[in-house]
Amino acid sequence: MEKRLLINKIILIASTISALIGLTFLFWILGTLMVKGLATIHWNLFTKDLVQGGIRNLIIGQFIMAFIATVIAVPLGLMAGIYLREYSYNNKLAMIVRNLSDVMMSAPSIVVGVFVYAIYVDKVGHFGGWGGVIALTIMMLPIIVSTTDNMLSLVPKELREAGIALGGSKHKIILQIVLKAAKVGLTTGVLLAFARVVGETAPLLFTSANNQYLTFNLNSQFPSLTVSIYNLATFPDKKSIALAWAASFVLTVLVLIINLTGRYITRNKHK
Amino acid sequence: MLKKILTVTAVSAIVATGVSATELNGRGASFPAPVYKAWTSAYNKATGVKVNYTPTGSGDGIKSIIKRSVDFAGSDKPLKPKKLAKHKLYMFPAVVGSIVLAYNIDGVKDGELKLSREAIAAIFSGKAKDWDDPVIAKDNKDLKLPHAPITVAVRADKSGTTFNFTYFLNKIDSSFKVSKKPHWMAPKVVEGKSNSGVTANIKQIKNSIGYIEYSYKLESGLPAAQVQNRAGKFIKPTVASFQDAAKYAKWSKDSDFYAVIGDPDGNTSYPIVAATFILLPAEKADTNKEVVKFFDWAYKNGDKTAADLGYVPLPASTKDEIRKYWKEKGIF
Amino acid sequence: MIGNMFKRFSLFSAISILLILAGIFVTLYIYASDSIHQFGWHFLTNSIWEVGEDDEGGVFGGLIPITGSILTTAIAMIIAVPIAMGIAVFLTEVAFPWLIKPVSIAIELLAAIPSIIYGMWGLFYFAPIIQKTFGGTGIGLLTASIVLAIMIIPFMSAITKDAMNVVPDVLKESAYAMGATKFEVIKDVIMPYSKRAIIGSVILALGRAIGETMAVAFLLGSIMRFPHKITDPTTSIPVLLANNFSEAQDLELSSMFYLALILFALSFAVISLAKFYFLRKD
Amino acid sequence: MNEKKYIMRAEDFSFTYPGAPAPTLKSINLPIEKNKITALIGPSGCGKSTLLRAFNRIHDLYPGMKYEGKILLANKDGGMDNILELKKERDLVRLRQRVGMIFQKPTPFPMSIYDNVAYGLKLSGVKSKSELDGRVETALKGAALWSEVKDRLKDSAMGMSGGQQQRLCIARAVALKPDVLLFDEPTSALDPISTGAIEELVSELKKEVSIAIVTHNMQQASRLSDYTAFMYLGDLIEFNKTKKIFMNPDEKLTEDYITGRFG
Repeated sequence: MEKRLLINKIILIASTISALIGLTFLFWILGTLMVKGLATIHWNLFTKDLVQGGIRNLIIGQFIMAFIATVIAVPLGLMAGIYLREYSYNNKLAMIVRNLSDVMMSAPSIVVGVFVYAIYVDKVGHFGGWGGVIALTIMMLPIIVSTTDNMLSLVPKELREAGIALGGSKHKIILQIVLKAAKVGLTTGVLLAFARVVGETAPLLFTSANNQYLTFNLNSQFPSLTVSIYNLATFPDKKSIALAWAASFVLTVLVLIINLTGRYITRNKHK
Repeated sequence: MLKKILTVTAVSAIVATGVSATELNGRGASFPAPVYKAWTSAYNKATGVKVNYTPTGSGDGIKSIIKRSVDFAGSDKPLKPKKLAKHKLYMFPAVVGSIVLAYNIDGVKDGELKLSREAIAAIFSGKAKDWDDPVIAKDNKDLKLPHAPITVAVRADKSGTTFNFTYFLNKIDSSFKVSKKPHWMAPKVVEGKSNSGVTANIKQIKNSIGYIEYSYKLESGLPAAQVQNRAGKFIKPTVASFQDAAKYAKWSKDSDFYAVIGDPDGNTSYPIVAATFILLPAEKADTNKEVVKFFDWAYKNGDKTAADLGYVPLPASTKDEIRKYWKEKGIF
Repeated sequence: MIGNMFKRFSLFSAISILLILAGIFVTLYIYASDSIHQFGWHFLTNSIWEVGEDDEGGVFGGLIPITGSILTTAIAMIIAVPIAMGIAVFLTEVAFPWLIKPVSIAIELLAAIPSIIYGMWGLFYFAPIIQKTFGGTGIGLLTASIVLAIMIIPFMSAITKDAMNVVPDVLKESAYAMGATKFEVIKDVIMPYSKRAIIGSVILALGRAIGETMAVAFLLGSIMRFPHKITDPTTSIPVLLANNFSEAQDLELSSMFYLALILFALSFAVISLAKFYFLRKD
Repeated sequence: MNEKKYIMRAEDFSFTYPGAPAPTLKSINLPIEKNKITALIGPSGCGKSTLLRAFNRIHDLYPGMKYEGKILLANKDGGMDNILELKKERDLVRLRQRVGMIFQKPTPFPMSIYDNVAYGLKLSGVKSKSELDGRVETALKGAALWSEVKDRLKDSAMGMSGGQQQRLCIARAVALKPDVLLFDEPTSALDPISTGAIEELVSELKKEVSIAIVTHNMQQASRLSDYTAFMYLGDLIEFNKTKKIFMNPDEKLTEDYITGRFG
């Protein structure tokens, strides 16, 4: 009896310690970023480009690539998810797509980078923003498919049946009723997917490479925060490292804000 | 929803294609990265032209230019005229730099450590394992060198800096192979990516030594050793001693400036100096003209910047020779 | 008419997933084929990675990065599994209700931090600590594995927690009603009940860990050598690709693609095992 | 009143769920007689399950519950202890070994039939294999399950039918030789035949243990129990011999409920 209770206590304490370890690292990393980031952050960083020691072009570049990737991946992923839930009646193809999409979601991002290098950089002959966009699209697509699939499965069957009973055609019911019913979940899913790809580095390393200047030309090398952090962090001078910290701080803050916004939207719905 | 997406797509497509100014992309050697960074920044201010140089290493630069994925490449390793012809490339030097042996030993300040040619060979071949090895201690009687294993910081990537450094090592001991990525025989080796990676490693690791470009030493404030030159003198790495060494370079446009300065003569020459080169794709006359314009501007306006960063500007005669070379190729 | 087009477009979108996946395999294989023809399976057992004279040809074997990948992943898993399980237990069974939400959000935020940030932090803050505590240079297997572990812990604990939450309350209550302690309920009821899902989540996290790049790119040392001590630097497939892919040419580049193919196949196999066998959606 | 007649007794017992504005149970007084079956009836939400769950403090798994008053449990010396005063985990574990519980749905653990029954015994410290074997057999026989499962004791309990699973859960609880068994609507998830078997089993069991049972099924209460308590909206409206409650209740409310006028 005493031994049982002792073991019980030890295990419960150990689990609490595990949680503390997790939290310690979170606050350690965030704390470091805060200290380093706030020490280096300055208004000029947001008005100057990398070539003049700022990060304006990096933020813009990162978001443009992630944004265009979203614009491509969302309709495609949404439609794929619609196929899985609404049209496939869970046939074999749907099961294969569903499972492989899940597998793709966990595929190593560096491999996606290597793949896009082969199909884009090697073919067109130079690094370019489109390469980054393609890579991020590939990263994002399975997340959107999975979100759509899950969210549509939560929409009650009766809603669709009621629509059909009123004489609506199937695609109209999907667009006007089912998607609307799943709107909040889908929005959250898109935001979380965006938050995930906007922080990616590996798919950009040898696709969009980097650019010291502000550019909107996706055919040229494209600036990004993440690749710049990767380059700057190993520079010898304090200025470059400070810039890397500033970029890390901004990136993390933006990613966490988007992430929390997504969570906030769902939470409010469930209330 | 669909409407929104369409609008957004249209807007982003316009944004993506609408703006486009002259932009030149370069990649390669990290050795001259600090001076290129300064030059591109100043050139951009002066002309609005965007020159984008990504320091990734000479190996990456050579590959990128062969594949034509950039407008120009930087390489610390000169390519032989035969290879240039094979890949249809032009080549010319941009600036001269030097390689220093930077270290991290408690209590040993900048320039205090003296390394003989013999000692350098012993450290990088692994024959000298500890800092108090007689071959090192012999020339450093007034220093207290620790009895601690030497960690050698080298490059993880193929590098022109490594090429130039092994070129020097080969001059003092022919068992060293000249290579952009040799097999280091020392017992404790730590590899870092590009000059900055090696610099960061030396900074972090006690009792380490490594070869880095002088400007990286200046920026990082790491101490660097006096190195024994061909004439047997211990020379501190300074811009003056580099300039003395650079005088011994022999460049000619007829061999696409192929030359390695290597271990130069002269009593006051610092022995590990090297030029860094620019590679251009022969068939792209239009962009080449833009690249050449940039370097012409840099030759005219960038000498002081280069010297401040610890590089040696090219002698005026060499610059004229390069301009002749450009004219011959029809890109100037 | 429109309905039909809509349906076709949705089918096309679904198939595009398969096309992309097949495209990745085929492309990697085509680009790797030079190396595959030259080295075949021997590539997996050969530890030499050397470029030939004048950058042409050479001998390439993937044993060192493959070993490095396996070692970093294994060590990371050894560290991460107990902690992730602990966190999941804490969040499902131990914590006060008012603590559960903030703690789970915090842990999930840890998962949202981009991996390059882990790399930055690891390089400047964690590596020096490891160097002081364990010796070595601070850059090596141990540092990389610990940071990798921190990266996968939130992911693993989140799925484990979900799996544990599925256990019906009444089942737990009936164990308590027999006089079981919390630990006994966890060990005898919760764990066996959600065993498959927990194993699945562990394997899924393993699949993630094998492919994780940026968190370890700075920290593993990126050096083509077998580690002899746990603090020694080495390299892994993702780290080698991140640091050296862009400079490789010809046969070396093809060998890099070979490694990417191996990494992709490996993670594909691991993730499929987790998804199809342990976490099957019925 | 003869104290020794009772195994448990709630005295002025009130109970409040965390965050609830008012108590769910208000000043309940209810005795559980030894070797008798006490049924708790009342419409949904009246608090009968809440009361039952207080008897072995299973509520304590979730924090923030508020108990007031007393719940007494007979001890070996013939006195009664207030179980609401127990604080240590050790004492709660002991309490639950003495006051077992059977739930609405069968809750076989994800292990073999044998291990299910032996589980509580092992927890309580029984180590000897032969003793375990003996007590598992006795418990399964007691639950009228032995003949059905004796050849597949090592099979997973998840493969049994619902009725069998519920009898297994009873066997599992009985194996510990508890003083009191609490049944929380034990047959509501079962078919009529299984229900009959369980009811038979429960009436057999009262020879050995005292029983409290929550049920929605009026006939079940009248068939099985010796005493019946009718609860409504957190109050104990009426408690008496089952016959009295069903034939001639004192309260109008009880009569209305039993005759099906609401509920």
